[in-house]
Amino acid sequence: MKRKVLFLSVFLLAAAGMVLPALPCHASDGEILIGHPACLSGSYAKAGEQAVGGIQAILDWVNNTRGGIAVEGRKASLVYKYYDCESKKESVTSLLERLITSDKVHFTFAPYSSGLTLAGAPIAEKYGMIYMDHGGASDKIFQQGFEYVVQTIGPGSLYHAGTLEMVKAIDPSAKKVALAYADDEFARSVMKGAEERAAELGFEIVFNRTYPAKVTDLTPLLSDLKASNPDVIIGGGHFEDGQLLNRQLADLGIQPKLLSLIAAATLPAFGEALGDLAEGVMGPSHWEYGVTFSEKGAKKLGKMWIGPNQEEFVALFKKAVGKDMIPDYHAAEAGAAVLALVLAVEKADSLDPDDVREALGDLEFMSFYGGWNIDETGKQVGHSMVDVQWQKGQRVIVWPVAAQTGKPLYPKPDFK
Amino acid sequence: MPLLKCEHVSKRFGGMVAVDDVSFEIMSGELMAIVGPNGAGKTTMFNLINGVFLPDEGHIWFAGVDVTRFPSYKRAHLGMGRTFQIPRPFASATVQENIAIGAMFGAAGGELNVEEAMEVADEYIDLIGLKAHRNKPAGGLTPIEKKLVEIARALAMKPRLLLMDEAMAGMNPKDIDQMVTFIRHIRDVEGIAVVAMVEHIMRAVAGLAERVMVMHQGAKLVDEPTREALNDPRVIEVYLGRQAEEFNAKG
Amino acid sequence: MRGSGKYLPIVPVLAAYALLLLYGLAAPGKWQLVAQLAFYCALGQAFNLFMGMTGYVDFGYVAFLGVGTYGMAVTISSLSDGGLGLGIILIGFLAAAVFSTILAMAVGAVALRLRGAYFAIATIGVNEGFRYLIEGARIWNGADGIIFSRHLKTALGRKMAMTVSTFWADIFVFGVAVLAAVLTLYYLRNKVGYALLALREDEDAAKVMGIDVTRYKIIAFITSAALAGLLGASGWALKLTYVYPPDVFEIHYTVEAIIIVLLGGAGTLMGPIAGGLIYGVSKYFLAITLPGFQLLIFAPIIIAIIVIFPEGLVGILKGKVHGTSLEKFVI
Amino acid sequence: MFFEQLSGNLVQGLILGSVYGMATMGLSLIFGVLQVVNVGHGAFIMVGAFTALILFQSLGVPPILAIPVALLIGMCLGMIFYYGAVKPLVSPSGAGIRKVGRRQLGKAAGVFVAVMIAMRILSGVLDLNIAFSIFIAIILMYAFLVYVYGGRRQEKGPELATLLVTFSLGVILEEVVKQIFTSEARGYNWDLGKLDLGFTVLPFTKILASGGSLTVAVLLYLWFNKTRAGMAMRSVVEDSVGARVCGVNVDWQYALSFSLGIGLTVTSGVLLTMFIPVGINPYMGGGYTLKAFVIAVLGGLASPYGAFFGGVVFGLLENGSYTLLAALPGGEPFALTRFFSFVMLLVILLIRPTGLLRRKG
Amino acid sequence: MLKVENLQSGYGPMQVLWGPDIQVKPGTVTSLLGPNGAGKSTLLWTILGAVRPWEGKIFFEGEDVTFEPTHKKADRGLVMVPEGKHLFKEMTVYENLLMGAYRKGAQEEREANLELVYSLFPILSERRTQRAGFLSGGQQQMVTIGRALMARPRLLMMDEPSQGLAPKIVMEIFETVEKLKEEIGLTILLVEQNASASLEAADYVYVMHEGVIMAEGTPEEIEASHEIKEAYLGI
Repeated sequence: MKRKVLFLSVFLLAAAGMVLPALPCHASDGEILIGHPACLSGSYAKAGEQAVGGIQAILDWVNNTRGGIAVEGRKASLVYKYYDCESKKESVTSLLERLITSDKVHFTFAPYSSGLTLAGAPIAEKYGMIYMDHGGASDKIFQQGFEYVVQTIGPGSLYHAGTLEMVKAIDPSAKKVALAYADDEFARSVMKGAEERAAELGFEIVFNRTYPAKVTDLTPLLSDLKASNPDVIIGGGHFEDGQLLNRQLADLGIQPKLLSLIAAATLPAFGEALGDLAEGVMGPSHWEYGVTFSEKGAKKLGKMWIGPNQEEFVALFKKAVGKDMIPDYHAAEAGAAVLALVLAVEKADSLDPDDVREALGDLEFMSFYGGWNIDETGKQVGHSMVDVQWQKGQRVIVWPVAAQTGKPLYPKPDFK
Repeated sequence: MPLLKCEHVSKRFGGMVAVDDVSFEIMSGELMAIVGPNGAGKTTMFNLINGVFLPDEGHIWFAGVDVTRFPSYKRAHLGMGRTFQIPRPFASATVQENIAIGAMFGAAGGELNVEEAMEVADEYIDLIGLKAHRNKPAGGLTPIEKKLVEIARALAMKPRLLLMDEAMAGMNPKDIDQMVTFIRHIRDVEGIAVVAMVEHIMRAVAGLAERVMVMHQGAKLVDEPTREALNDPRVIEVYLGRQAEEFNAKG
Repeated sequence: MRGSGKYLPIVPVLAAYALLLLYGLAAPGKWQLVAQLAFYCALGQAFNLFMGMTGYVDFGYVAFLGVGTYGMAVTISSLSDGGLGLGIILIGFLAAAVFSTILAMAVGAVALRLRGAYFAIATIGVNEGFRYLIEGARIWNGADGIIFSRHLKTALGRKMAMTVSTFWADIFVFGVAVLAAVLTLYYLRNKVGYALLALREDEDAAKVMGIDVTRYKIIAFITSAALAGLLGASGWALKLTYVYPPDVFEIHYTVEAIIIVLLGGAGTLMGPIAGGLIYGVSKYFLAITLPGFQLLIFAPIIIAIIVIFPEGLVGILKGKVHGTSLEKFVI
Repeated sequence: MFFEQLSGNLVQGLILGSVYGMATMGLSLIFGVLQVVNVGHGAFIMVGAFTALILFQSLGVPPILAIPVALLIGMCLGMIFYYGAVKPLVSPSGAGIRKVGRRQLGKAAGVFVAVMIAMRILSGVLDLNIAFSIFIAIILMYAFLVYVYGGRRQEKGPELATLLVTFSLGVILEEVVKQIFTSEARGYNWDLGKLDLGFTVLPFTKILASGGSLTVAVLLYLWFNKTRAGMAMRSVVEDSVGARVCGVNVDWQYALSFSLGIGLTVTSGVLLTMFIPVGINPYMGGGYTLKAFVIAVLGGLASPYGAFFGGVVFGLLENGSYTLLAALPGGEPFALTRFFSFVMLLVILLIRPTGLLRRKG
Repeated sequence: MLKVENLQSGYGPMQVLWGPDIQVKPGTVTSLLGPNGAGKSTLLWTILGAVRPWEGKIFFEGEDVTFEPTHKKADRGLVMVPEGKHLFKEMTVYENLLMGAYRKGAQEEREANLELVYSLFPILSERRTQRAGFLSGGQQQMVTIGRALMARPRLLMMDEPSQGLAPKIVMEIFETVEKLKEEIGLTILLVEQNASASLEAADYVYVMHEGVIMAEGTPEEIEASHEIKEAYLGI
């Protein structure tokens, strides 16, 4: 009997040890809580990891460099509370509600991707909670009549506008455009935008095909593409298939004058993975390490500036994740969303979601991430993309001309 | 009219002919044994009669119906029951449930609901004398008890024909005698025709069957009344060898 | 077993669901957690109805949730202007049940002839194949999916739409769970249950006993699939108001269903509830306490439980209450 | 044009198919001997891919030389996982069943707490993550239970249990690799030049990968049919009781074939990265698992070289069908090739459940 | 040669053997009789190590081998012809025989043993390239016995070698057993249902019932005791 009691208590202790940190943490006075059902495992783990790091980096800046947020006559600091939704829709709802009700957070962040962002939206709406969408690019989210969803990532339809303009400007003789992209909602909306813009600019779409999202071999599609002999290839969808597309184009000896890949070519690991084969490959990006947005530039444009500059952000990010990892745009847009909240709270001088939402609607500012401005549905319209190109193992911003850190390499050198 | 009639039935597996052009008949209430060594095609023949396999050639009639293409369960509904060489009761179900399943779905089935079937099962439990094990899972019984449960389960189906696959394998002579008496009792009381498959236990064949069909390499060797079959020179030649002489000398 | 006591085991089941529901209603801010738990319980119950009772592992089970989700989504997005009010949800459920039943009949006709690993692999094929058919042939918008939050608001009004997706959808999930439990018990106590028991133990012997195994397998398969369709329609479509093919044909959910059923005890009535609660609660707490590491912790625990307690929680419980007055409540 | 593309795709399909086939042999071997469907198959391919990647990137070892390393790593993993998690469920001599009761669990809990405390202290010194400490503590507690008290063999439904166990093993691998290497997708660039056939281009790395796969398949065939050890394993597949009375250590053969199966799978990960050297990430295996199932069924599920053949057929059909489906108006041909391959799976299961090579019955 | 003392074992919670003691002398045929379910097969499997002994001792040629695993015992020359044949059906007859010589110590004498098996069963020599699954029942039994002989056994345990065979072939099998004893001096432990035939072949007989040895003696002694025959053998 004694033994039983002993073992039982040991079990209870162990269980308690696991549960204790789970007790809700309430905001003490002078703290503003941000809640986030993040994707730290499952299909969006990579983006989730970046987003959490980006938010933590900006939090660090707001609390320690900026000295907190002035609201209702006091200085408040930001506190970040995140759980892991495992990239699963059921977990998003329950974790979001827990953040709102038990942890009593003041603002919420959406998980990554359009789908998961949509999954949490009804809960955020129910509790009238600001829901910062930093990874759901679908335009459709903002056609659903949600009132508290606020986007920081730019809408998908604009991704390739700059790329095509660049080709038109440099090489008017390039006419044939091929589209090869992942068959999912995100890539489709991006490519639809590209298709429309290409038509406006007088390009001819000679190839337009999708491939399943988790593809492992693109050879048949690419031999089909090869036959159409395009000048420009635009494609991709995610990181893995972007790498694959690049690699297999090279394997098959397809030599376009320009190759632009969404969501892959702009990430630091892309060049690492492909080496020489990445040379000259481009990609549109929301933000890039090397983008020259600065306080000075913002003043020139007459826009409000907030936040760390780029080097500071990168340093803070590395500190936050505890690894020598370069932040990518997932981190930047999540960080920028925090900055938007900071400004809106100060502007509204209140933590009431409705006041803050109103302030966000009126807000327009610049940060290391670039411009930020939303329309009345919450959709991001103030942020423009940049085009990045791999040149000698470095990512160079080549378009728009105003943001250039280097000249575009056109036509791109042939794959060896 | 015969209860079961097989006409020129053949079955091949790959290149091997398992059953080769076999024809025979069984009348209602008859006791018949199919004899032959392992690999002679007995089990395949059973499976063909029973509908586990469908024949490549030939026809099978049962109770006046052409059942050649019928699945097993339809043949069971017409009144064909069967036991297996190694007893296969439903291990996690109790003895009572096992037998009730027979009553529920067998020839008389369709009409009985669960409660009625359980009552029917109790009657058969009494018949096989396993009252003490009524609520025990059948998986925990001894092999002989399992065999009894299986027979009771088949009887609860109220069959007109009972196919018994090696009902007496692995039993000692005394148990064999008991089983023979039991089978005869079933036939006499319930009027069920029984086809028993027997490998080499001549004692059982002689005691049980009125008629013997000997199979050899997939084909029918003889189909005769028991005494004649056991003395048939062809049977002695390919199958019984010296033992037959001994047996005939003794019996 | 006879007479009135036959359906007694439903009492603890209903009690468990009622307690869960009450907890959700009473505890502030726990409703979504309760909804998630109810979803797991319902998933387990519906899955168990086929897998637990027949022993066949349908690895592509999630396809039925998927088409159910589509049933509701297609209904709402195409009929939202019809002024049907709440009737639209009813039609949606009907569509979900019909879609999943049709798919189940098609799959059943083909796959149920196979056994063991072959059946499991064939059903994976059905799930994946169906998903690629939707994407490849651009059925129901293909990979673009359907987002119908706006349609739901048009059909029901903003406030009602919100209540539906944050409250009523979960109540429907409870409904599916209870329905699945009632059907399970009904089957267990009637001829269907004995037929399924027989075919699970020994399919050949069952055939010989006069059991039309294909028929009973299809009954269980379709029931289970239709419940999955309803679950998809309520727990996914109504609740989340969007559907993307990769989200709903995600094979991970089948694995979750198997884990839930095995943790609780396959083929039992209460097993999936116990399994669903344990699975859901532990996942929730791990997601909160160790975000990013829960799978690392959870996977070895699952292995340990399966190796050490193969018969599941209710299996153990059944052993413990055997011969006591509680016995008739536990199956 | 159409035929040029078709023939190009068929050649590509043929060499890719041989690598796919190789990547399925391990699955078939494990199923053939243990009747276990390794649902975590893809995770082991991922381990192989990382082996090739790390060796190439940090040590400059060409991937072809990574094969023996991968085989070794795979076989070690296979042994650990077999004795740790699979044996208690499938082993024929798991018959030494000992009961795991409250007392044993209590002791295990004691071990758990003790290890937790130790890890807590160590984690300070070694800078170990708390989650990792819990992970290791659970593993130790489990190992304590299984080894000190022995596992219990499941009488009913070991199939289902092994599905979950192999799935969980895959998850553990994925999560551990994720913790070490993050979920970043990586790649490497090993260039040996290309062979231009006119209608298609084949890099020599691909040809090498395909040749390597064929070599492994042939070696396995010879091993199975010509060596004493191979015959012993084959005898276990055919009749484990018979093998036992011949003096074959059946338990060891189970362990060996599981380990060899995993070894082959990890090796195939290396060969696959020679074919597709990008997108290497902890979760890359999922797609390969599903493909491997289809291929295994094509080849008869229990036969490793049948699987190789199945892979070739699958590669030809998947690549070849694209050209045909692309000729149809509307729809997305690539997604439809997937649909097509799963339809093929169902058809084959229905008409020839024993696979394309084996005889019926 | 083989000595079993107070052996207890079983499957799961079910005890089957309740402490039988038996002894096999070199160069003899020892027969184990008893009704179905008496535990005869379990005894053989326990001796061979496939079923774990719970208690008791097993000595083989003077050494304690109680807890040795099956393959180690096979290496010592303890070989079994299992009930139900358990051939490798997809392998050829020749490959089956080769597998018989798998154990350590049988490898070198493989060719000589093959000669012996072919001389005992000439039909196997004719069918050497045929797959074993396609042979008739009697021929399959010959392969099983041949396979066991390939291991050059010190002690051969035969479990129901006559089961499922035509009476004519049963006679041949028993003749082979006697031949093996007389010509190559093989020690054999024989388990049989067929009481009369095995009484004829045996030098010494044990009668087993419900996991214990009820009687033992020379065949003549057993034959003479009506009680034993009545109670346990049912003759």
